[in-house]
Amino acid sequence: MARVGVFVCFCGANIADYLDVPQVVEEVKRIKEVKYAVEYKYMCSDPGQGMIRDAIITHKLTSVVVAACSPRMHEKTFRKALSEAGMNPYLLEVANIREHSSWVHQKDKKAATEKAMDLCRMAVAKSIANEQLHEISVPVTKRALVIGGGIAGIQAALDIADARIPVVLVEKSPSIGGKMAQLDETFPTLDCSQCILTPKMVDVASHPYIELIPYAEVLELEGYVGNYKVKIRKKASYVNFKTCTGCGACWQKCPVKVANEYNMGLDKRRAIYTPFPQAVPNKPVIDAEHCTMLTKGKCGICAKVCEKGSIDYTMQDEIIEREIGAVVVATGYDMWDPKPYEEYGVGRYKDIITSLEFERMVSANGPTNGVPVRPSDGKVPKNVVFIKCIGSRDEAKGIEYCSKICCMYTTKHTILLHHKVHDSHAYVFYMDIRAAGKGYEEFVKKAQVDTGATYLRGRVSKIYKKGDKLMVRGEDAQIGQVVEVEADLVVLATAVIAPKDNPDLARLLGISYDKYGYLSEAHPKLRPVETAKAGIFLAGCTQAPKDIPDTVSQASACAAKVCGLFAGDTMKKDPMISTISNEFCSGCQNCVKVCPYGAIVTDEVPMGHGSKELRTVAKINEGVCQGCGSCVAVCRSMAINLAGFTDPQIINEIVSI
Amino acid sequence: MEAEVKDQLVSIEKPGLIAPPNWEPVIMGILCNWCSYAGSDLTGTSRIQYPPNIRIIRVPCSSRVDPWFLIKSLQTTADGVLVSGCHPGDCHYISGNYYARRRFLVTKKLLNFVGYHENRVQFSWVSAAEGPKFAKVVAKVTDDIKKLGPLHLYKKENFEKK
Amino acid sequence: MKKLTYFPGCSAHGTSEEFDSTLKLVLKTLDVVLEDIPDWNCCGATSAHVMTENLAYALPMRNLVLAEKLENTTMGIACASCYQRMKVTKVHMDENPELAKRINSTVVEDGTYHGSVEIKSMLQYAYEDIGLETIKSKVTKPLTGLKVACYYGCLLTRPKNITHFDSPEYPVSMDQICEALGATATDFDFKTECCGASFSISNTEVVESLSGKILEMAKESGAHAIVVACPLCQSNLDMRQPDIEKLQGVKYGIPVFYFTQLMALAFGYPIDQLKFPKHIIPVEGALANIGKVDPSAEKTKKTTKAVKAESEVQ
Amino acid sequence: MITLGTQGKNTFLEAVNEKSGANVLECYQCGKCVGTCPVSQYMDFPPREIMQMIKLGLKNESYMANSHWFCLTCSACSGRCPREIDIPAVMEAVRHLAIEENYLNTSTKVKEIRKFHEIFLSMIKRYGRNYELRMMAEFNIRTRNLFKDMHLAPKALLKGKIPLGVKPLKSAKAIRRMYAIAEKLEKKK
Repeated sequence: MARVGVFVCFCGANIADYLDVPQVVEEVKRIKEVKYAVEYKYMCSDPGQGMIRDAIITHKLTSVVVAACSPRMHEKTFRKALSEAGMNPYLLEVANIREHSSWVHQKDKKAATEKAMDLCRMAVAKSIANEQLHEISVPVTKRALVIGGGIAGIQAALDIADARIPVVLVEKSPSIGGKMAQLDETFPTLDCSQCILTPKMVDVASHPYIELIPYAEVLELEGYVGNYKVKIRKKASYVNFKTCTGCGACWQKCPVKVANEYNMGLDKRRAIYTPFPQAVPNKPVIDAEHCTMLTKGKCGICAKVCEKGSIDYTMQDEIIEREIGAVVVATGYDMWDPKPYEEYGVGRYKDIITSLEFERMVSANGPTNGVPVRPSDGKVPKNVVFIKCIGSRDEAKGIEYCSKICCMYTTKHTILLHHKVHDSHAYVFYMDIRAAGKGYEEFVKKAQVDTGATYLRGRVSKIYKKGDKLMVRGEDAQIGQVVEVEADLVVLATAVIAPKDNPDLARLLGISYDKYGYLSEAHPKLRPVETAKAGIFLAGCTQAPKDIPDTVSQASACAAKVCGLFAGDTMKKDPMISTISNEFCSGCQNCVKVCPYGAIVTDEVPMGHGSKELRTVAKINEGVCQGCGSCVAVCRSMAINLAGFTDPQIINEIVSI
Repeated sequence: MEAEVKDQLVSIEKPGLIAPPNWEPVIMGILCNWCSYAGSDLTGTSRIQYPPNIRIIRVPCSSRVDPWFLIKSLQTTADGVLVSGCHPGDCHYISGNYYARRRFLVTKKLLNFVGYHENRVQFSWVSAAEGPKFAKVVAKVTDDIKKLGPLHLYKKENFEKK
Repeated sequence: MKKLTYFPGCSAHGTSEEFDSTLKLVLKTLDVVLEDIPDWNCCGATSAHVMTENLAYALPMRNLVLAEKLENTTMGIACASCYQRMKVTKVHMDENPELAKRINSTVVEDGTYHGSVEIKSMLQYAYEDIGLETIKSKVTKPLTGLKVACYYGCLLTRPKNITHFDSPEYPVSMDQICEALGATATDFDFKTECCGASFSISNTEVVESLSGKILEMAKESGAHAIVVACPLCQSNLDMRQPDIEKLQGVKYGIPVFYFTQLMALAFGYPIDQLKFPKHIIPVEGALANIGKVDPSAEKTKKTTKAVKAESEVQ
Repeated sequence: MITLGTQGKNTFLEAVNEKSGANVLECYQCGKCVGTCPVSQYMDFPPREIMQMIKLGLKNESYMANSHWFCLTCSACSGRCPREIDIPAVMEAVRHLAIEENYLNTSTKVKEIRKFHEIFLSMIKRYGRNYELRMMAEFNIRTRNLFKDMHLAPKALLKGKIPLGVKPLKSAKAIRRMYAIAEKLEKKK
């Protein structure tokens, strides 16, 4: 026989003012299972919890109902109180008489009281069917996978590794460093990007807890939080990294020249190459697409000149597996291709370049040794026009959103231009200046006042060629006049877009992405680094456009999350998950189909006791099940139930009023 | 066939025709924990008032809602049922609310066929941020059910007997 | 032998008679027979749509209805403004049957509108239905050495969602046709800038400044002549050129050809059939370049090739 | 100075949106249209400003502006608009509304433009086709500017650029009927 205790809360005046609490208690007492009912000012307070603890013991209660605020508020608090009294915490039910009654029916005390009574009846009825539940603990593999070796991936990897947790860092290109390694100086402090990044890159390579796997990609992820297994393809580098010393003889001799991605194709690299001098690891790889030895079987010079004999043209891609407990995705971003801007003559005029190309030009280790030049004739430009929002905030040609960083990097570029070419003049066409950030507005002021960049408010309408100049026409809305700037060089602040292979990655990881291809966080405000899938976290621009400070903070946040996840040897998990009884399961496997997490697998059990014949039944993977209950509703034979929300519990609620 | 269905419809909805004075309907609100229940909490915290007829049951996800629950409610205690979940695409459990939606449409057809008025059971999307919307939805449903009249004139006594 | 419904437009019998007649020559060579819309009326360009919505649709509507009486599936239109008015009407009618019914009621005696006839500008027809290869094959006197700036104006490629032809910013169809004829198309930036069109009578100073800019850029691009596919553009650039020269104090002397005139020329028709005397700006100077191979031509050719590549990419 | 907040609902905005099928509210004032528009420097208010005026519900100002009369409907602006707003349609809507509600911009330029279009339409009404020479003549007479373009005339006529006659339509009355019905439709609205 069930013995229920009901504890009704005044919540100060919040509940007591709008419904008649004592009357509720009286009404509840009339339910025959209720052996004890009492009201109190603040049930969540320590004395309040004390009342509950005492009552449990003195009245030998079998379940407890607290009628107070929303369970989303204090369920945990009261569960704690129960377990302190030696009672299974899951024998608690909360009747939400504040959010669902006193606060929303303030003009009708009678109705509110009635409703409160019903809510209590429902809670009581449900609690009668409650069962003892115990937190599930799943073992954890304390190793993290970080996908992407940009600043986000580097930061996350270092922070996790510093907590003595092993990290596997997978980078698709031959070196880590990402976009930040291509930058010259960074806003708003103008400190040298390379100088602050390269030490971190070296740390990654030398860190005892980091396994760096460059020139590789993730193929497959299976398992569940704490117990993932990942397949990684190591692309053939045709160079034996163990023996290679990175002396550079090979790429100095290599006869094949290819456009250099690192310098945005502004100069050439060889077919065997390291992306850039400070590359980590500083070992070359052979670009199989262009190497004549691999394509035509002719050449082989690099093998000849390599003293260590590290070149191996027969090398194949290699698939490796790792056991991991958590994943940090940090695949960064791509730059939008401005080709659709036909009215600007993009693609027809050499002297229209993108901001990343400009960045490479002004960069000390860039193709032009830090001096911006006109690609058409190699002259140093005097008048440079910077155009913002190329692709950003442009539904017609690009994407709707604001790329967030263009305002600032363009400001930086005007200043860099001034530093490199003193007698130059920068014109900036903008729609808005978005300089929200520490020291950002001051930085813009610096550009406008100290270096005298001319800001014109308007979107450029057309660019056409006149002699060797580019005429840039647009409205300056401040004076309401159409202006034309005679430019030597035009720099387009192209939009930040999601990496094009993000959707594929999201599919293989089992996480969701938005219409732009950015990976989706679990909650836009309160869970910005988690994904909806437990144990997978997001760092940097792969989630949305960000500047470096934001990226680094998010990466560290991911690290904190991973460390938290790995705090114990096992992981505690909410017991409110599905359970299947083999007796009733007919093996129709509807549940297998509907489970959003693939948490249900099939299993073979004997037909009957001792019988050799086997039949198929469904089996829940406790670690994976998130407890949505989809399977329960589709189960024809009612073999499945969802702990905490069983059919008896809910039916009790329904019939109780 | 047509005629039969009509008859059934009348016979089941008939009790509704004799609504006692100051009768108030009971509406069973089955809400998913992550969106609609949170939304209803928000309605409370923002003190938005709505009719007191709804009795709320919390389920983890709208896909947990078994047609049985709707039928049972209408059979025993409720004059109408509101099921509410996350907006399509926002399901906390990735795709649960899609299952819920399909299942609900079928259930509705069935209930219709056996003669329940289509407004007896209703479905809505309410996100955790849509406090005001939840109030609106409840107001509308309550209004619809009031128009339809009672299904049960005996539920209170019924409970006492238990 | 192909058949094509033909809407000449008012100016075909007036200011752009040379367009009309050379077009017929060219199509004769290309074995296309034109069938005039019986008793067609003015499409209302460029005034009807300015003053009233209904007439703006009604006038073209009548022609569309009459055009459907002929079997042909396609109607070719010489004048760009007529082309645009008709196409706009067709598109809007097909999108909005309600409106179509209302407008049809104004011309109901002439028949009912079904929207069965496809509308193309003559440029589009030459480019899509006849094709560069066929055109090339008919060339007997290639225009080698002649550098032309192809000027499309506003109406042939804009608005994109109406015309669905070539690029609204940097079209290349006419350039490619001219290159098929052996001429060299220059990298000309004002291909689709407006010449002032409908203001040619009511607001001449606007026309003069706009057309002036176009002439300037054409010269800039190193062209001997401008090629057009629109009577309004032609008369604005040709007839007004002396005034513009006076206004700006520069001597352009750039003749403005209809692309059909150049085609006819390349197809080997004798000069005296090409109505050159109708031009205000004498053409002889420009035509003198034909046959002359000038070194820079090669370079420009490359650039336009590059441009073609671009356009094909998109 | 303009006082805002005195009028209630912005019915002008609604009217323009309804007639043009565009949504003026989408305009975020980037000004790309202004730099694009070939005639913006002749307008009292360039397109961007007209859009803002519509948003603010400045009906009179928008109607009396010469902008919508100068718009050539060349569609360059809409082709480049980042929000794909059909600006020519908006201009046309404002113009048509202004005509329907008889707002008359009295500046000579607009008067001339308007006169030209009226003559043009009357030509079609009379002949079913356009009669260029006569049109020019009438235009010059009506705008009291007899010798406008006269220096072109001899040359043009001589070269047969402008024909002396026009081949009128067989069923010119079909056109007249069309005019009648169309005008009726206008009134109905």
